[in-house]
Amino acid sequence: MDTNFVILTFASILAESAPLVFAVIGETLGEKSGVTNLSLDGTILLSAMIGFAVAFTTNNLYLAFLAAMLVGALVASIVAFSSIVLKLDQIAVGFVLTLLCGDLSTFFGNPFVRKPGPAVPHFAIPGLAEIPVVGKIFFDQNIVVYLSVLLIFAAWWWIYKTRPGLKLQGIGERPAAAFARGVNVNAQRFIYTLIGGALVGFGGATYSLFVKLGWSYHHTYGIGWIALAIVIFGGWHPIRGALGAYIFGGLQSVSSFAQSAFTDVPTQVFQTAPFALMIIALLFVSNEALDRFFSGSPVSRKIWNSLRGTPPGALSTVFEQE
Amino acid sequence: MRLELKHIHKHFGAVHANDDISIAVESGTIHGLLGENGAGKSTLMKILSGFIHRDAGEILLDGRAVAFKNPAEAIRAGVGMLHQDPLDFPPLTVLDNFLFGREDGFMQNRAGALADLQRFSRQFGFDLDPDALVSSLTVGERQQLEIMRLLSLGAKILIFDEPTTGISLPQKIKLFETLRLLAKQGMTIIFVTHKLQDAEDLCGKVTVLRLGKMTGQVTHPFTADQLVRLMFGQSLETRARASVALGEPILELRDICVADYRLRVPEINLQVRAGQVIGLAGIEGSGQRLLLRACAGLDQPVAGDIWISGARMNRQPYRDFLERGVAYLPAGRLEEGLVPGLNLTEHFILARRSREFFIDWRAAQDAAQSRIGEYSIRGVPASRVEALSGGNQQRALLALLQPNLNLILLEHPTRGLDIESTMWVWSQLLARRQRGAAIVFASADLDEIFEYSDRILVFSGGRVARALNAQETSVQQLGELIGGKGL
Amino acid sequence: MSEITQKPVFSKKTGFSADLLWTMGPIILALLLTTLALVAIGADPLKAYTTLWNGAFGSPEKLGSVIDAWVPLVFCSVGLLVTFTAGLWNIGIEGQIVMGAIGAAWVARTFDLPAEILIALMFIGGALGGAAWALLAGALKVYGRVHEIFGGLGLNFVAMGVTLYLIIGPWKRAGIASTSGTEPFRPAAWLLNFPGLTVGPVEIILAIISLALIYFALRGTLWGLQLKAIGKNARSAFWLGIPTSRHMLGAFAVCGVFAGLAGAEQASGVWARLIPAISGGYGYLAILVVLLSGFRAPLVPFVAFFFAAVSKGSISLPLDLQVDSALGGVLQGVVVLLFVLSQGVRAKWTQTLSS
Amino acid sequence: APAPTATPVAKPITFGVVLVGPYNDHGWSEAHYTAAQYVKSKLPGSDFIYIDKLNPADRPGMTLEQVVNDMKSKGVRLILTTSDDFQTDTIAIAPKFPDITFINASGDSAWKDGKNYKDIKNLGNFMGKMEYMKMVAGCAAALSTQTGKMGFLGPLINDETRRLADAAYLGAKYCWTTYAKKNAADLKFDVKWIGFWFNIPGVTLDPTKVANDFFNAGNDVVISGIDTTEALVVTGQRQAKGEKVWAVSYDYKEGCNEAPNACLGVPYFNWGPAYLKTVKEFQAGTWKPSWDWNGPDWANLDNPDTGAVGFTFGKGLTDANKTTVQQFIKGLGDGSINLWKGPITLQDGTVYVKEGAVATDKEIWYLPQLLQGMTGQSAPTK
Ligand SMILES: Nc1ncnc2c1ncn2[C@@H]1O[C@H](COP(=O)(O)OP(=O)(O)OP(=O)(O)O)[C@@H](O)[C@H]1O
Ligand SMILES: Nc1ncnc2c1ncn2[C@@H]1O[C@H](COP(=O)(O)OP(=O)(O)OP(=O)(O)O)[C@@H](O)[C@H]1O
Ligand SMILES: [Mg+2]
Ligand SMILES: [Mg+2]
Repeated sequence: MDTNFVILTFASILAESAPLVFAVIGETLGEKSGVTNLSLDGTILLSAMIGFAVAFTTNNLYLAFLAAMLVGALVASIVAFSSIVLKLDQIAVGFVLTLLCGDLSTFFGNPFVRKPGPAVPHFAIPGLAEIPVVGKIFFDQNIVVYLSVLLIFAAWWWIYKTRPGLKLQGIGERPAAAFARGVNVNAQRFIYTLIGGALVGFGGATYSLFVKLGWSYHHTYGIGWIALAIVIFGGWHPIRGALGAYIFGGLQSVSSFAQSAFTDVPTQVFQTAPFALMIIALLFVSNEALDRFFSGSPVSRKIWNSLRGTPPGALSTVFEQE
Repeated sequence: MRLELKHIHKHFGAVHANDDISIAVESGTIHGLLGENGAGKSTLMKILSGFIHRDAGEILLDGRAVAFKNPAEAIRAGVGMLHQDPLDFPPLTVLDNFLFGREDGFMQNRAGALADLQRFSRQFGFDLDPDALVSSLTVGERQQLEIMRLLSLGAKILIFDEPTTGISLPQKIKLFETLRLLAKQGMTIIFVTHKLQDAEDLCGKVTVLRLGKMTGQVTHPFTADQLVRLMFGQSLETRARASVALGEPILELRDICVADYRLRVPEINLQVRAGQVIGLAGIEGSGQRLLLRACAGLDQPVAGDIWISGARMNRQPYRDFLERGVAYLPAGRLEEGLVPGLNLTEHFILARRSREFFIDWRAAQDAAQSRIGEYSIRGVPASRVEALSGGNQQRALLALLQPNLNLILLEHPTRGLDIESTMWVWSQLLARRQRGAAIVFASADLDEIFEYSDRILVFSGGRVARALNAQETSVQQLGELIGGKGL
Repeated sequence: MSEITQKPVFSKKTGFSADLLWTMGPIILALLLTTLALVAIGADPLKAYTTLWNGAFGSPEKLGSVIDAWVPLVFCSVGLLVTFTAGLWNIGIEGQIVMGAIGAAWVARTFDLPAEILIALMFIGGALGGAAWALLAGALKVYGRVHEIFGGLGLNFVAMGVTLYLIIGPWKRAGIASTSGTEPFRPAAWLLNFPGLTVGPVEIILAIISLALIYFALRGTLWGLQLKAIGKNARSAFWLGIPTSRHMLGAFAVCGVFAGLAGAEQASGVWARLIPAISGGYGYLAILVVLLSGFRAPLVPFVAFFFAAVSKGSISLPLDLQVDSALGGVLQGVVVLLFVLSQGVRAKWTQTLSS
Repeated sequence: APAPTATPVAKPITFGVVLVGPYNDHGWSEAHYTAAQYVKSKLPGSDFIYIDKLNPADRPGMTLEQVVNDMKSKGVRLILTTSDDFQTDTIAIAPKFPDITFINASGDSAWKDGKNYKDIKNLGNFMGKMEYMKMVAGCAAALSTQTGKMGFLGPLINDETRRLADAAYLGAKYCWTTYAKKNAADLKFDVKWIGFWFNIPGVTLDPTKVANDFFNAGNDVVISGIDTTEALVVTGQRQAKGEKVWAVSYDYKEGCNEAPNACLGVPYFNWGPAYLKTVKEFQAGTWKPSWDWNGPDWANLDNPDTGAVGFTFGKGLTDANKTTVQQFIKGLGDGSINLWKGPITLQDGTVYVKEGAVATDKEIWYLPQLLQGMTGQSAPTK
């Protein structure tokens, strides 16, 4: 393997993981506020389809991304409404939406299958792109990729550095306490779920307008579930979540190289590998024995907890003001 | 700030939780609010602090009428409340908690908050690490943090809802010092409790509630007897106890060590004989629950041996404990005892020892009906348990116990119950004791411990004192042990 | 994650007409919405619905194919009733169907026996395959604390990988290695169909027996009541002396058995070989069926029939009208979504009325 | 008013077409769909109905038999099942529907000399000799590559796909050595299989991803062998970034449209004539089962009414190279170039066709491995 190949592969992973990053950060924000939006797989499909359809008909990428975000927010609003207002099971609603949005994308996406449409244009950042190695990986991409990287740090900054971010942590951990401090818990949850959904939608459009350009049936099937698992893997932390997305992207690259390296093994086995690894990763982050082991001393417990990440204390629960 | 509550009313369905309550508190004083369980103390304070809305009445601050939509408004107006279980964010740091709710700009003003925190800490002599997680603090320390937070937000009236329940004696002394200091600085303090001693020590004036009504107001100096009469209508007498001949040893603990992730209590030795009642005293969370669960087979002790009726039970499954006539009554009735969504009949079937595979619903319903009568549960066989009142839930739990038990372990058996229910629960337990059961119970209520225990095991600061003979122990002694003195 | 809301569909207090309103409302609204969708793509809604109807009931063969879909839906729904009762989201059911099919395929490929015995063995093999895979998800949940949604989902993809591995690996067809499937089983391994139809008596009877069995087991046995207790509050159930871990694993296993039966039926009765995606998506669809049934066994066969008819009927849409058959899925999804939402609205409604 | 014609109007006929992918996939399935429309326009009174996406991922639980039943109920008596994926089912179903005539495109069950011959009265096969157009594709790729490295994006591994990959390699090697005058050993030809005819997320490798990986690894031409157009789309994206990369599309005459400038050309199927012939024979009652392996019309590759396969030149091919490729085509057509002439050596080193011999149809159809000089898997497992 020559260095150029390695550099290009890293650049590819960064680019191809961009939609996953949007989805993971979006879901992380929603879950941090206490609402699980399980519909991701369907939302991504539907927003990818709408994004492409709008781009195809209007030739306007801004409109396309906007439409995709609206779709994501709309689906999320159903989840938010049903859990916050109607106090329904978030999982049931999310699951139904997963299937429904998938079918909607097929039904309405029919006229757009395999049509050539506009794509997010490549945009090398002048100057920076010429830096050896780093330039090629980070600055020879397009706006959407830059945004995905910016989003990671913006989300981190928002959650851990700003006052609204502190509130966000609070409403997910202990809504009653946040309420006592003047936070309108349910309104905030609604907003974050919508923003999260919009980001997921943006991720969907990133597929159909860049990473997997165009639209076809079940264009992004399965990726939403991966995103949900990565949120857990990332311990509800945007930077670790993004890392999870990049690791997944890397795994996919490995599986296409592995075909040449392990000629005895059917290719589909490698395609399955990320899912098996997902289980193993979840097993690792939620393992009781490891938990006990590291809880022995306060120091190791602190390290372990920061490594593992704990779910927001009030995740998937309903907040009712007395 | 001068506070006046005038003719406050609050209904919860049929319950008239606050019935025409009027209180006036001058600034710079500590006002006590006393009452038995369910008297309406918390309700009144929640109304004052904006958590719930009154049905009728007036709240005046310095003569100005106010109506708070939510707690944040109350704080802005200068009213802050400290809850019994501090309403904070355990997974966040001390500084984050302190910051939360301060409205000064978009970014987190950490430097400013830190300076504030340190200023208050110096003022009261508190010592909190700003970067520590709140989950690693004691309840006392969390109260300190809340006090500083509310003061930093400009609170002039501070409400303390039973602040002494979960803290150690030194912490209590520290808290009282702080409260006096606050009063001296002109704060208005309302101190909710049902501990007579605390009220005597601290409050210049005390209002007593009973069943939602105000039964009286007394000013310093007052006597405990006065208060008791106002709280219960008459002064309580301890009834003479029927003596029971002690039988075989039922439970033996040899060098047991129980632990969870934050607490470790080593070297517990105890022998309990049939007919004996052991009270576990101590601040809540000092290991009583861990010990009860270990004895019930629900948790494994870290070290030592548990013997039940002559059999070593280490690492035996929970169901073997059940087989041996061990029963455990948890404190969280709907969380770890009853199954919300199932009705009484279904509970009785599930608790049955005989495990017939097919259910005869008609017979089960009849059996449930008679059990409901026997335990005077207010409900029908088809009542879902979550629809029962707390006292009736406790009755239902008792009704689920097998008839012939050797060892009954109870956690706060009468918490939240009224006097009548409390008496009834104990009459049931004492009857079982007559039949040869041994009883081990934990309670936060020292009176209950004194009244019913033969021996008392005191938990404090990660240690357990040698079992005391209840007859030979004074309240003073016990209080000191709980507070960590002489252990 | 939150508990499953198991609100009864019909409450005793309110009248039958109110129940009817709250049940029909979502269905009518769903039809309205799908009509809108049809108008949006420029199709004639009336024609579409007639096509859908004729596609499902237009001929005996078509009715047969509806029942063909009804059978695996009922098997899976029956299994899911058990896991839902125990409070478990067995999304891994798709993989369990696949493993059932693999189990049945292994039997069919390994033994050369008379049809009756071979098919019985295939169903047993399928049941075991499904149960084993379900137990894996259960063990991940009970011992590994991996939420069953993610454990099950991951295992679905792994099961798919295993199928593909078998089809293009050890079980590949002589000369060809295509993902389209293994060599067809020997005829003794084929389920008997009614003449001219694609469905036969064995699987229908088996499905009905399964449904009845589980209905009575959940209603009339201690096991069913214990599962219910676990589903509503596992801690309390454990306190009551119910072996919660064992029961949860048991619930997974039972669901796996029925999913496995569905898989065996697909392998033997529909495809006569192992193909990728042999689950047919019936597992996911069955989750919707159970949700729409309000977790009530007696409603399952009817809801399953509705779903089967929509699924099979919608295939005529592209043939006759060039309308994408995903309309069927849209209709199913919208109905369930609106039904679930209407339950919430109804609860809120009665709450406001009473206070 | 329709012009009076000499031939009497035949009685109306509706035939059925079963597509494995979407009818609008710009690839394999669309090529079939186009052929059906060709028949409709050429044969008055004829019409067709079709079902697309008939595969377990897109239409879970839907069997070919149900579709056949459905079509039968609409009066259809001639059904074309247009994928290798349908061969097994078509063989199984045909005997159950003796009154319906089946054609399985790309199958070999009606080939008396073939390995999979089944004597079924109502089942025939046809297929185009795509290998020649793949040779042309390989040639165009070899002439265009700057790095000497090209990737072949394969679907699943079977006789047909090996045959086509090998043909592409033979064409590439020939043009690389003969026209570009370079050393055969310097030509790198890497084959990666995604696992199915088109992308099924979670089941197959993602062709978008594989195409990108090809380019990352230094290949500058990707030859697509799958039913859909991901390779071309990716190439277009990378070209827009300024990279010097190209793709050869597959299956569908208009297959260059999604990224014209990145496209060297499309070897495509022109199923129309075969469809028309079959429908006419069926109508006339003269249809008999046969296995037709139809070649190109060398005189005019793009004649829609004649050859079974063709090649559309793409804008990505330089004029000079286009001329060379045309020269190559001419050679193939007049027999002066025969790439099936030995020696042909398999990947594992065994000589498949001896020096001087020419591979038979059977040898070509059932090519067991990739060829020496190509890298990639020859068989799914050993
Ligand atoms: N949110 C509520 N809904 C219904 N009833 C309530 C609610 N809160 C309190 N109550 C009822 O109001 C009465 C007064 O309760 P409150 O909590 O004020 O008592 P308390 O004096 O604080 O008792 P304790 O000493 O046990 O804390 C009780 O009967 C209680 O059951
Ligand atoms: N609600 C609970 N509270 C406390 N501990 C629990 C609870 N549920 C399960 N456990 C713990 O999990 C462990 C396994 O639970 P469980 O006994 O249900 O196992 P089982 O397999 O059904 O029983 P056995 O193995 O004895 O047949 C027990 O040791 C118990 O301590
Ligand atoms: Mg209270
Ligand atoms: Mg066990």
